[in-house]
Amino acid sequence: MIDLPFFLVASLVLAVGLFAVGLFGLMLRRGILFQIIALEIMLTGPALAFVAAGAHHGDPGGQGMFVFVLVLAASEVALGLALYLRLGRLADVADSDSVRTLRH
Amino acid sequence: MSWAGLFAVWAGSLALVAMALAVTRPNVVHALIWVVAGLLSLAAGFFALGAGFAGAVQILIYAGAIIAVFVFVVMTIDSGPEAIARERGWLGTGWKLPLALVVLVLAPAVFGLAATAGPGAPTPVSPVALGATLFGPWAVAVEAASAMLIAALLGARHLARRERAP
Amino acid sequence: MALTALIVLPLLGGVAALLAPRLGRDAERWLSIGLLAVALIALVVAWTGAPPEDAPGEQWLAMVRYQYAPALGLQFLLAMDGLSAALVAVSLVLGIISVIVSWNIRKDSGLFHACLLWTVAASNGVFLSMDLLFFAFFWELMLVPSFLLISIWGHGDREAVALKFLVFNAVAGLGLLAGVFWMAATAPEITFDAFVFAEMGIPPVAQVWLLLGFALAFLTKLPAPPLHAWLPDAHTMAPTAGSILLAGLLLKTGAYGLFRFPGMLFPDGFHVLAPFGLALGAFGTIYGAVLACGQTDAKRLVAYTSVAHMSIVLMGLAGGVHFAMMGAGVEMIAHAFSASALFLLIGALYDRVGTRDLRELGGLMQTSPRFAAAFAVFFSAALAMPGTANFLGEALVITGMFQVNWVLAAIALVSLVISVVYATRLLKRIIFGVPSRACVTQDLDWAELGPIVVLATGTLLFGLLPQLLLVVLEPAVDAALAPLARP
Amino acid sequence: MSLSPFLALLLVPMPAMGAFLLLGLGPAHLERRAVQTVGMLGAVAPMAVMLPLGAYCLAGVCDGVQPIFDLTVGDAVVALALKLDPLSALVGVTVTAIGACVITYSVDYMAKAEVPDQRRYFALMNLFLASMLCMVLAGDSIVLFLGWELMGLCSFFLIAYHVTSARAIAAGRKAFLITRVADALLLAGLLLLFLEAGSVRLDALIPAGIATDEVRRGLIAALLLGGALGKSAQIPFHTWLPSAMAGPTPVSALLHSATMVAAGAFLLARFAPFLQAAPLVMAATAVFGAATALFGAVSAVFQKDIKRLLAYSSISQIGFMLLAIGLGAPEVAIAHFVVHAIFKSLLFLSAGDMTQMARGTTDISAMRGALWARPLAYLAFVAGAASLAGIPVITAGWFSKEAILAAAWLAGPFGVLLWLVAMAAAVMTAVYAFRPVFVGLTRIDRPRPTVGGLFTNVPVVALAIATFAVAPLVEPMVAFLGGVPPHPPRAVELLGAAAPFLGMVMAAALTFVPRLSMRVSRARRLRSGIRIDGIYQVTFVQPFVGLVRWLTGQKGGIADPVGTLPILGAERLTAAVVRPFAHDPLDRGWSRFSAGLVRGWAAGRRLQTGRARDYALALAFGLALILLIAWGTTWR
Repeated sequence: MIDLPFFLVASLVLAVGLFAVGLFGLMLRRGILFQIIALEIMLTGPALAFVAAGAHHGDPGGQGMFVFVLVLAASEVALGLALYLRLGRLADVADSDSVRTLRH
Repeated sequence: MSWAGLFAVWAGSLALVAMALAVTRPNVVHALIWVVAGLLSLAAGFFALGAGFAGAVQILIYAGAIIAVFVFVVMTIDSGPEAIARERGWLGTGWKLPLALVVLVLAPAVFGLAATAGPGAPTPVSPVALGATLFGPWAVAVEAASAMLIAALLGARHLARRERAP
Repeated sequence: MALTALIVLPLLGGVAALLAPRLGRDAERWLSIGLLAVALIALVVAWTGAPPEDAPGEQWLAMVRYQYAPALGLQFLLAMDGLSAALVAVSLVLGIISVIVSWNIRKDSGLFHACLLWTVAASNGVFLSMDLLFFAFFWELMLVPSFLLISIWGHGDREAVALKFLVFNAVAGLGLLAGVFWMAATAPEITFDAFVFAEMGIPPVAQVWLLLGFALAFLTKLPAPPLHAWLPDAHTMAPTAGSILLAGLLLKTGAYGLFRFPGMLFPDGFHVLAPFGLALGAFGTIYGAVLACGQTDAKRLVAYTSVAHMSIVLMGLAGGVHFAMMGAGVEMIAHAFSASALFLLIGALYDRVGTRDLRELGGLMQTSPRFAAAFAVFFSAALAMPGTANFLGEALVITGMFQVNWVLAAIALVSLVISVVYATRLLKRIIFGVPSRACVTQDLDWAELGPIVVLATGTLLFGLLPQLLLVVLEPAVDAALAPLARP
Repeated sequence: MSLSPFLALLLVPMPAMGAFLLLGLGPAHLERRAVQTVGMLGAVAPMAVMLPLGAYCLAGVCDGVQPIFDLTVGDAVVALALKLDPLSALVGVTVTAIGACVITYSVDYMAKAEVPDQRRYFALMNLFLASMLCMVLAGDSIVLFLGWELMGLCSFFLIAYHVTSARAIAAGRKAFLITRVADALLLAGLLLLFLEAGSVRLDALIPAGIATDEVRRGLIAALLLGGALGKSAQIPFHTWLPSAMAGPTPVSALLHSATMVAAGAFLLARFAPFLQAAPLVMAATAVFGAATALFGAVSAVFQKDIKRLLAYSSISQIGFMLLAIGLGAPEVAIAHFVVHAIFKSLLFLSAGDMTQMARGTTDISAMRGALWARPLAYLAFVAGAASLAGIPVITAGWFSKEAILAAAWLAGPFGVLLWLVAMAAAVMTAVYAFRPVFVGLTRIDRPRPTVGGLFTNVPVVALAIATFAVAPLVEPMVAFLGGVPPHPPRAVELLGAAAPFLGMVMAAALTFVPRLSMRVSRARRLRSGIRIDGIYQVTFVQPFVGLVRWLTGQKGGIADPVGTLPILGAERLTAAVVRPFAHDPLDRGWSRFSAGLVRGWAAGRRLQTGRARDYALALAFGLALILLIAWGTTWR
């Protein structure tokens, strides 16, 4: 089996953990805001993994990808919250279950 | 064993705990605060890994800007006591299956990766190298990313606008 | 060339007639009459033209052959001999008469005249084409316009009756089609030419089956008793013009088929099936005559007389003797005249009085003598009174029957006697007696009297001066009998 | 063609035919006077043409054939022609003469009818005259049969002249039907002869007929006899003549007594040489003749209606003619034909005139006192009756009847038996002849004597004179026809002479003795000709009507059974074939499969809840799965 440095392995495990926590949050919470937050948390998982790998290989690509993750997170939050606000105004509801159909 | 690596792992695990707590808080503000905490500890981990630019950007953009937007949005909604009570109500139910699935996801990752632990230390990557790659071979990707950001900007502005015109 | 005009002219004329009503009042009527007149001229031209040299017999007056797909053996072959010339002439004349008679039909008269012309065209096709594929095609084509004629302009429950007519004849047509295709398949190389089939030497057993198939189609159209059920209904419900065409043309195609093809293509089959034909004919004359006596509707009565007369034609054709065949040919023409005239009169009566029920008619002698005189003339024709062409036909058939078998002659004579019963019944109910309340107010006008005079001269002329007709039929009968080689 | 004298033959029937065409089918509108003149001309002109021809024939040149046209049918040559020979000349003259008389008489008789009816009457009478002349002058079988049948047609239309009376129409139809049966037999005979001879000319048919084998000759002769019996209303076919009296009197006078009815005798006389070659048929003719003579005479005695009496009388007299022909003496029969034509038409015309006086009823009792009421007509009737009964020496009837009786006597032992029957018939003839005469004598209150119009009296007087004038001519007539006048032994002749007087005495008894005249009027069965009419009705007419009603489905059955046979078969066939395929098993299988799909689809749709959380759940589940697989594979 190939050997990876401990920090990399640990970081990767933590990355998966972060992703899992985010996923758990997404599955658990019915509130749309919380789900958006959970999404953000999920994103930090890969960010960590990228940076750890970059660090392990000494390749700036890791941090580059981190920047892209960042950009993605930002645009995703913007749209998510905008939709949330609109949804709030239309159906004044915060619960994602009640928004079943696209018809609103 | 390098100390930097160790410190990075420690910071990462702190972030993991904070995020876990953020996810389970019924009160939105508390959740946001825990998220900020987690992000900051993660930034520390980046610094430990030698990814200085990443850490700085994490603090500035991620924790500062994105979560700040969250705070603004939270301010507009009434996260009063009944909202919290409602959240607590929803929390009570249905957490067994997600937890089981999360454990299912974690188990192979942890056991699979754990076996491969070995020596080695993170090598720091200077922002100069990063800048060279970003605006070197990755220039197209950066432009695409900026286009996406503009699109997100317009989308958010359009969606969040109050309908005035009928 | 003139022969093709005989078919193409009415066919295209039909299409033109469809559009003609727009041109002006009665445009389509004059168009039809004009076209049929031109067709008559074409017939005369073809008749008097030089006989074709490549024709396989000497009785052919004119012939047109155009191989448009030799590989598939498809060709357009028309040939005319004495009998087909006479029959085409009769059909054209009757066509003109039926146009004149239906002068007051207004309901989409464009289509009406189109159907008339198409029926004439199709029957001309049957009488002329010696290519069996085209023969079968025209045979089926005839049904469509007549079906339309009956179902649109007829009276009473005309749709059901028209359908019955169509189903009867179409299904029977399958026998003909089967025979044609079987022969085409077994021919040395694929062809539908009747002349080729004649020399092809079909095995006798096959000939019997083929003749059965052909006979099924021809006997239904003749009509012979078991297959005649469509005729009385079709006649009663058809409009006057329809009845004339039905009696004058369609019935003759069946007889023409039996005249032309059995002798020429299936001589052995003919010898085997002739006795059955004779028996069927004999039964038909008596059955038709007896049924005619019991009818209450005038047109049904005349329809059943048609069954009786055409069964006598069948006996003549199945006899295979010179006199009988000649008699059959003459009877065909005579019956065309007399039956069409009777239908015309009854139709005219129906238009005036609104009923064909014999029980309600009567007293025509007092109110319109000309009508009564016309009825009397064709009453004597229906009786086969000497001096009418009908008598000549039936006398010749009976002479032939004496040569074949005297019992058949006796049966034909009995049918002659029964003809008195139904003819006098028709006359008594319509002309004699006290004028019933449904009596006729105005007499025949010239539009109706013209056709009657034409038909009357036709009947009496060929009755008193028969050699006009016999000279024409002579070669055709000789040629038809040659292969049968019976004295 | 050479302008042979016989060309005139063609002219004989022409005027009558012309009159028919003009009156019958001509479109022009004619008034009463014009109709009558055309009718008269049509009748008289043929006589004018025929007389010179007759004279020409008398002058010796008497055997010519005038061809009309000929046509070839297969190998046989059909040559139509008219023929002049003593037989056709004599009969031709008689027919034209009688025709002229009757038609002139009918001008007056028909005066009251409206113009269209008169026009129809004269047209048909002229057509009849033309067709009779065609038959008489025919040189071949086709023209003969043409005339023969046309006469039948005219008789139908003339009997049914009173179109509104159902009885007249029924009588017409009956007459036409029965004569048509006889015509069918005649046609068969002529066609068989044609097949033998290959030509239609009489002078070719007769030798060819004689030349054939015994059986066929007998058959053809029998057929010809059948034809003759029918037209001449002899025994088996006689029922139509009495009912034919429904027609107007002139019609009965011309058609149903003098000319048409006797055509049968003429036909047999024309084919006499051929018949003599078939002895069996000759005997049959004689027997039929004698039987009919007797039966006719007996039935006539009991008649109450003068016209029916005269009808039965005609049947009886023609029976005499057939008897003569059967005994091999056709010339005598034709002589009797001529004489009978004269006195029978005289009787009819005078009776017609008397009925005019008795307001149209033709009942004998209505003739009471006719001597004073209508003297001229009555006297003419007496003259006719005398000739009918055969008063010796002075009347022509006696000579011709005596000749027949003589011929019967001379024909050997079998002949004598027939002579007896004939004698009985002769006596009976005298009885029925004089009964109406005596009724006429009975006195009634003094009616003013009236006299018919000019047109009525001229023909009646002419005929009356003829019955006496022709008497001496009978012998030469027989000679002219080529026969030898028979002379029986004196005693037989005296017996013949006595018969009429015996008859007169019996007639007087019957009329004047009340008891006897009562018996006469009550003999209904005999009066209706021992109900033969009823027998025919039951044996022939009712079964035929039953068959017609059954076949046309009026008696419950399906109409036109043979016609609907194929239809019923087809319906049953399609029902049997089509039913199993109505619910197609394959088709049902597919529809079930598709139903299953639809249910599955619906279930699938429930998965899409629309809630984000569930999708996250699915995402997680999928990720877990992948990682497990990844971990599993690396494990090895």
